[in-house]
Amino acid sequence: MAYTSNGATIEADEEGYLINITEWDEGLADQIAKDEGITMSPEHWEVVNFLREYYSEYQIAPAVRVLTKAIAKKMGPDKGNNKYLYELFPYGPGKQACKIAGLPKPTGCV
Amino acid sequence: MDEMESGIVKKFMFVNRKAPHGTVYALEVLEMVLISAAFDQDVHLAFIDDGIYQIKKGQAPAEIGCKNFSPTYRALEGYDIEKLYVEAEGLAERGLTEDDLLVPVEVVSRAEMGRLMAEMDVVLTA
Amino acid sequence: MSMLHTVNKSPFERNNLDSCLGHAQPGDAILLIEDAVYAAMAGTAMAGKIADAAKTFRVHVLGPDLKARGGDPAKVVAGVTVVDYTGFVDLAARNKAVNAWL
Amino acid sequence: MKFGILVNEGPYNHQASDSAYQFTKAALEMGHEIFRVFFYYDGVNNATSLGQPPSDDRNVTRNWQKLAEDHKVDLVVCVAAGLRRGITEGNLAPGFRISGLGQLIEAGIQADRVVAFGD
Repeated sequence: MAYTSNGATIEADEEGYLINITEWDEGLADQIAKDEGITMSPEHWEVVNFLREYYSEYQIAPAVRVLTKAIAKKMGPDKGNNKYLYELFPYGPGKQACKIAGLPKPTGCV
Repeated sequence: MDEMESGIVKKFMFVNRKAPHGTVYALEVLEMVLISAAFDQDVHLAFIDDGIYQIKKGQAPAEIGCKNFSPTYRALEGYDIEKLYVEAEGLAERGLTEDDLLVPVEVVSRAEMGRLMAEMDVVLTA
Repeated sequence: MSMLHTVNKSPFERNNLDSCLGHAQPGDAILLIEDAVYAAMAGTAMAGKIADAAKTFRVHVLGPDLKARGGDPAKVVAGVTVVDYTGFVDLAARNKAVNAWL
Repeated sequence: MKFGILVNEGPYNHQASDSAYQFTKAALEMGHEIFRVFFYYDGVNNATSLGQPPSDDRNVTRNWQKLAEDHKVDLVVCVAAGLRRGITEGNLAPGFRISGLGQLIEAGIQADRVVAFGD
């Protein structure tokens, strides 16, 4: 499959993860989110930006359990819990938020 | 699926003895280790022989066109994998000290490493 | 309880055997397979080291791999036991874990 | 006794696959159980349906398939290692299945022994 952003065609795999992660920008994130049925709010962006920072530091997309824990550590337990994160990203804060953040599918899918 | 419950907790040790970049083993062992974190086992990582080079600071494989996965070792702590052991003799042979390593580790002698390995239920060396 | 260590590299090419010998505990079983069987053949520069190792560890060599490489099961280093695949399986079953020195 | 087997190398570059097969066959003949054979690294190439070895050589993929047929051995190919190397459902030999690395860790937990073969 592919996304269209600013007139450019951005290639993605069957599940919608970018083929080339360097092609990501914020406009594309809005586009991917829309395809997933999500309207990006500041709360969504907070998680997406956190994931991008995590990736930039560790070169992996975290497993959802690790993501939840890391968010709790940085933003407090009100946000670092499954209920909050699944409300934002119903198909999973790992898989869905990583897709919107333009990252590879999280390591930790067993 | 993230948490795997079996009720059994075994002592696992992943023994790294190959250098990174020249072959794929280091990268794919790391993927194994990250997955093992979801199973709530007692996971140990050992770096001996050329495996010590996997956690050497300053790796920059951009010019060979390969992914730099060395920062991922620093993510292990967040996965609750905190038992990392490096062999003192191997470090010395390679002219390295603990300061050259990009993650906190416990430096142990070869004899201690051997005794540690002997306690394990599952040992996967690569 | 003891461990089984398998080694599959020729000691003339790689340090797997040395590394194994440096970490195995007294009484552990060591099985030489694939290209490591050259270490068990009598008359090589490694023979002394293997004979010494056989005093501390239970050293075995996989017969089919030895024969494949022109080794004579009757002419292995003193103290080394020749086993077949059934013996390999028994060794794996009788020791508490198997460490393959890849 | 339950064995887990790990195969780390491709079928024709290295003896590892043959050693793993001989070990697995011997263990089954002795009445042991093989909990799972897991194919990782280039070991995933054991599962290709596209190999055509010369007729006077062994067929490693076929050997594994026969064990799966005769003894219901669970032959699992790592999805991530397979994707890297082009082993997918489309060219997977019958008798093998693709699954995650967790299947290896599970074998480590459930089997009495894990025996690895590789380079």
